[in-house]
Amino acid sequence: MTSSLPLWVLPAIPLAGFAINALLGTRFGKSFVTAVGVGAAGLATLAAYSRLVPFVAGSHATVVETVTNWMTVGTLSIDISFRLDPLSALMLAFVTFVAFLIHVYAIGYMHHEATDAGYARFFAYLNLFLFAMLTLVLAESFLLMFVGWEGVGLCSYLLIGYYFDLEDAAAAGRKAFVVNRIGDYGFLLGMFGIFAAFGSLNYTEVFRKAAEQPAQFGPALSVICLCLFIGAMGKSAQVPLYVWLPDAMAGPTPVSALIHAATMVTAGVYMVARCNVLFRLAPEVMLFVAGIGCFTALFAGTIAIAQNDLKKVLAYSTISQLGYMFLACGVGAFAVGMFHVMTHACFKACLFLGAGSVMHAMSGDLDVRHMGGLKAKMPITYWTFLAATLAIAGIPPFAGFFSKDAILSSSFEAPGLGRLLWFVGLFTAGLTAFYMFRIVSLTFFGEFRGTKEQAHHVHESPSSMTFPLVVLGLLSVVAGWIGLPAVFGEHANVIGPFLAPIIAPIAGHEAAHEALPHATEWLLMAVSVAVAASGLYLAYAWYAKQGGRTPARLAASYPGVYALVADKYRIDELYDVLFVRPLAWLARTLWKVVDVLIIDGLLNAAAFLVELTGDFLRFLQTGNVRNYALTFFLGLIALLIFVVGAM
Amino acid sequence: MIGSIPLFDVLLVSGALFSIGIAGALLRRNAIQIFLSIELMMNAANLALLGYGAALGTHQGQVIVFFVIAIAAAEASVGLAIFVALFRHTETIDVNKINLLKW
Amino acid sequence: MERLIFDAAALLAILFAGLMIALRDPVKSVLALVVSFFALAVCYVLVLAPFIAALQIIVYAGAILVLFLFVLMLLNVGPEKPDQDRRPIQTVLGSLAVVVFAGMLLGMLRASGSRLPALPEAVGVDALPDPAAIARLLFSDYLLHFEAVSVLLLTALVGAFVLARGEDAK
Amino acid sequence: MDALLRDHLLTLVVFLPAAGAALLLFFPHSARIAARNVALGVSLVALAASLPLWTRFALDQGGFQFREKIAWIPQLGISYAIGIDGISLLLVLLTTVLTPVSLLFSLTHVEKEVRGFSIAFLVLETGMLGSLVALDLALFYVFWEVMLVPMYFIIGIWGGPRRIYASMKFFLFTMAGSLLMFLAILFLAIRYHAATGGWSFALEDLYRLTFTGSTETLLFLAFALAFAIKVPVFPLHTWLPDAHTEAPTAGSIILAGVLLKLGVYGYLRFALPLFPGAAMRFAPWLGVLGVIGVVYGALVAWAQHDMKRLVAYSSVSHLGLVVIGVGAFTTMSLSGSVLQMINHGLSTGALFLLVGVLYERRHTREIDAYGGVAAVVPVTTALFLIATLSSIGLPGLNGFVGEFTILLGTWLSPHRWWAIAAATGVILSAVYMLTLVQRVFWSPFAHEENRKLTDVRPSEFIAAATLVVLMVWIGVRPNDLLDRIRPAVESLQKSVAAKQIAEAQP
Repeated sequence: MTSSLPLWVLPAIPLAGFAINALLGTRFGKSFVTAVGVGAAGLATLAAYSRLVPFVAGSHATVVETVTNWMTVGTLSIDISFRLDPLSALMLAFVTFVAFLIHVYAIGYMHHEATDAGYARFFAYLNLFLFAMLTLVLAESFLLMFVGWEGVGLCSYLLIGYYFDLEDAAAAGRKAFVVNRIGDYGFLLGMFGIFAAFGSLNYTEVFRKAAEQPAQFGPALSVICLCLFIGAMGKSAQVPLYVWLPDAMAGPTPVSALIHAATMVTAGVYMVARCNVLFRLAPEVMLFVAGIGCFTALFAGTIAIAQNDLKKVLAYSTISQLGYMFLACGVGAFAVGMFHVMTHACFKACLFLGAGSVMHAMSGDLDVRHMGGLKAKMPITYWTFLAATLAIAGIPPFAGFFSKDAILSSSFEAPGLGRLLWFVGLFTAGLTAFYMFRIVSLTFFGEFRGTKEQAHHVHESPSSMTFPLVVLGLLSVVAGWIGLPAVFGEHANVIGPFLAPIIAPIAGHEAAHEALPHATEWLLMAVSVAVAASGLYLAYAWYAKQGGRTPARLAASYPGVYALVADKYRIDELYDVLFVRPLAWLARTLWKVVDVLIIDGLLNAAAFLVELTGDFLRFLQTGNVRNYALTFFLGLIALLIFVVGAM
Repeated sequence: MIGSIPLFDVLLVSGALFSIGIAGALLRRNAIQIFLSIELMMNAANLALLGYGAALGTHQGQVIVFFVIAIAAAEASVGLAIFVALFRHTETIDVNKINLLKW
Repeated sequence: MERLIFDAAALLAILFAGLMIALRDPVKSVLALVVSFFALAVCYVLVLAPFIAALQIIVYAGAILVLFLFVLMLLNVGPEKPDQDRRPIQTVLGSLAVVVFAGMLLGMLRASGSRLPALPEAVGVDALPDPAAIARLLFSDYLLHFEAVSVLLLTALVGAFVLARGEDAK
Repeated sequence: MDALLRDHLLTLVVFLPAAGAALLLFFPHSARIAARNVALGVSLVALAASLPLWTRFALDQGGFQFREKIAWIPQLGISYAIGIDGISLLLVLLTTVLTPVSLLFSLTHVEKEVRGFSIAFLVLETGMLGSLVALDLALFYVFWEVMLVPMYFIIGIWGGPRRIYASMKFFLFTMAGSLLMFLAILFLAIRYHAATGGWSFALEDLYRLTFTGSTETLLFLAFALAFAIKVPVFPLHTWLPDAHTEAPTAGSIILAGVLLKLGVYGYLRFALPLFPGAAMRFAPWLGVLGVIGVVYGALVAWAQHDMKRLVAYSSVSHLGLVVIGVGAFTTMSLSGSVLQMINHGLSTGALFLLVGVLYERRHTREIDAYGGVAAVVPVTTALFLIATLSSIGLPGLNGFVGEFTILLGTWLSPHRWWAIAAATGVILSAVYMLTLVQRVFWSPFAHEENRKLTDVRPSEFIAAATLVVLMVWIGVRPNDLLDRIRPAVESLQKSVAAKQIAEAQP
């Protein structure tokens, strides 16, 4: 214990990297920036694992380390203190690792893209992001988590808007921040509620009080959980706050991978899992969470079918997968949700980096209609991409299968609407397999459909890019094996018991799990594999074999439906009409009418009245001194009369 | 034998002179004559002050009159200088014709 | 005896004051006022203020009014001409106001007449107040006022100079 | 000298700038460079002199420190009584920091009548500092008016195209308020005379007076109106966008940074403890107006085409939050409000400064005249972004601490819905500020004439960087400030509570 690094060092390393690159990066050139940026990420990863290894090997006891007091106002006292427990350890393990890989990837990816200044800026942002994410994960209080929470939001804003001179990127960055802020609003109110109810914002204290006297907080807790979940909806891109994520693809690819797949968007799930004690006391909110998650999964999945932009498809699939995670949380299987967070981080990062590799080869073109047949020219990218696709599609034994299957079986067991959620989830799994293999087919199979120059230019990416791909591809295969379902034996599932100190298995629920006959479980697994496989096959048959004739015919016969889906259900336009325009109109009206017309109008009217009075009174000023003298004298007489009268 | 004049008479004379001064100031149009009327009014006031001073057996009345005369001298010099300047501009000292003091 | 002198002097002063405002020619006006001031100086002596009487003759009649004459000569202002611009309201209101004012003064004097003291009787010229007493007062209790007035006079001097210098002298 | 520093430090700080202004009177008209250097030097010396206030401030005391009291007009009981508590300490330091910052910025940008500008600025500083330290109502009023006049000239002479209208509006608005306050001050002194037979304008004597019913209400309203105009609270805010927009950059910085704070400060120092009963009766109104201010200011800011006007309306929004904190009157919300005053001074000051950087080069404040300028002015962009983030309350920077404590404190007060409504400002501020960033610095490069824009000069950089450093410092170590605010806020609450009890039992 004494020899180990204090926890605060973990976020401090990338913060230092950020500071150095931001202040000095431009001056010393790309290699310096690389050394600092990647070095910081690597060091942070090493530091993290130096704490993780003894932790996992040891007793898994929660460690809280307080650095100093941050602020003390009235009854509020917030410490800067970090916490290492199984939940944060899990996050820490893959966040640092994936982030490090993405830093490595970015060396190759950004090399041609940027000037020295831009390069330094990019790595500075990445390091800042890592700092914020580590703060978020390791925080011991809600407020410190919020620091990281907003910090990652800021970094996503900066990174999305990295190509600030593109209208889309600039707008997307702002949109991401603003939509996240709507969620943060919920988070803030949730924190206020927590403080009002529990008198503290520290996890330890809040969760202890909640667990001790669950009945005491009653309805307030539901409101708190709802508010917190609104925060999670913003950060983790759930309906209706998902709109920022697809637009966020305007940023460079490593950004998409880092932020929008592996780490930041899962912060919402992490937060909900972190607060599982509270959420469990608010069953109606749990149902809401499950419902939103389930609906988001389906909704985003359908949009993904009709998109032609490689990264857009991945973005919608991310939203869809996040929906799965919330579905898991909503049915009480928080540990399963976290499991999916972890596996998803591996395969989705791999997919995004693969997409970046393709984009690199295609000179920035991301339209799958221009690709095809890249399998031969980019073998490493192809194989890793395929592995990750199979993982996300839920084909055993790839990582996604186990986590997704656990989610589906958890919802199947859940009381109430469980079966309905299960069915929707299952359908979405098929959908996922279909659209993912659709893009694989379009990208890697068949004939090349792009221009001559593109065809000439296509090449495999440099090793700094393929190395992370390979590592992540491998992880996409094996990461699921730590959470094997119960049918594989009593101790097959490692992750559930590991998380148990934080995410206590619900008594009744777990009993049901035990009670679920193995036969049923096998059956459920078989069904989901079958659905996924048929999705895969359909996509392969339609897009790789037929070259897309059937879907084209289908699209032609239902043009309205197709256009609606391809336009993402025109939700952005709907929001524009419902919220943005009315607010903008209100803003202009308030300014022009209330400020200028009414308030300033009244003022100017008052001023005009003074002027008018003056205009009349000035006729008394004849300019004739004798008049003045006479007036003066008359006044004197009046005064005399007054005085005499008084006597 | 000097003195023993009733204060009433002194004030009566003072009041009469003052009223004449007022009448001149209000009814004349010649700036010089208005000015003269004002001097007259001042003298009327002086008379009243001296009368009271004597009646109350103090020298303060005379001191005040002393100051009044000094101030009258200052006033006369500045006032006349203004008339001179004014006359240069307007070739008149008829106050009816000098009405620049309006809007 | 002194009663008679006071009445005569006062009558003279009032008479010439009236003449002053009645005459159209400003030069004659000034001269009428000089006479009036001389008569007033006599009155001053009779209200036991011979020092002021002397000042009246030397400063007022002698210096200030002569200054008026100088200015009149300098500007060569003729008598006031009958004017089209008669301003009847001014005239009527002004006259009325003067009458009311005079009436009020008289009324107030009458009302308090009985309570007004008589001037003390002074016997012989020696009994008149000593100018030295006034001087003492001036340079002790009223020193600050005295100095203020001297500054005022200086300022008036400079001001009159600047004003009368005219614009061409810039 | 030692004795001077020990016993009259506060006086020294307050009057140093005025002494500098007097010195400048002896400079010839043409000594432009000398004049600006002297002004900057004097303001820096004042800053240096004010630093011991920070270090020697005793943390455990709730009352006033560095007190001095000398009879001024003893016949009326008016005295030169000064002293500071934690609240005024921070505002004094804010003033002494922002003045050299503004002057540093103006070094290269004020061309007309440099000497006059420098004098006006230094007199303004003395006025502000004096208002902050005065513990005698008559003295306070004198400083309060002293502050007004140089600002009027700064806007009216060195301002933009509509400067006359703006300065007139500013002057009349403020005058209207302070006139009522003046009458109320006189009334207080007369009541004190009636009660005790002696005269006094000293705050601590007047604190002891108790009023009831409509008298208290009227007096309170007279004070509150003067301060509400200065803050400005919602329907009285329209002078602010005009004044901010037309004022020269340095004027805007001071106006937003310090002058507005004096409204809240006056409320906390005078209106609240003098008339606690009425203040508590009107607190709900205050809170509601604050909430309206937050939302209204944010929305209207969003609709602006003019950079400075946008920042000006954002001030309305931010000050609305401060007002809510005062209205909620919990320890937390009050501390937050005081802290937020400092934060707003720094962040809005920095925003005005950086907008000024662009304005002085392009001579337009129209947002549409820019676009994509981040490519040519990267350092300005970075600084502006940090100031923006501070302004929209990003954790880790100063704005968040204030915002959070105000909102949480308000949530814990009986007026929970204020916090709910005001927290929407979190969203709205992101909307309008990021829109500004996007349209000015980001987006495709729109106008070729912007190609020639030069990045910040060293003097501008130092000025802005100072503010940025302070932002980070407060964001990371808010306790340094909160420790100084706490005793003052607690003693304020205690005195209000005690007086309320006294009023309840006549």
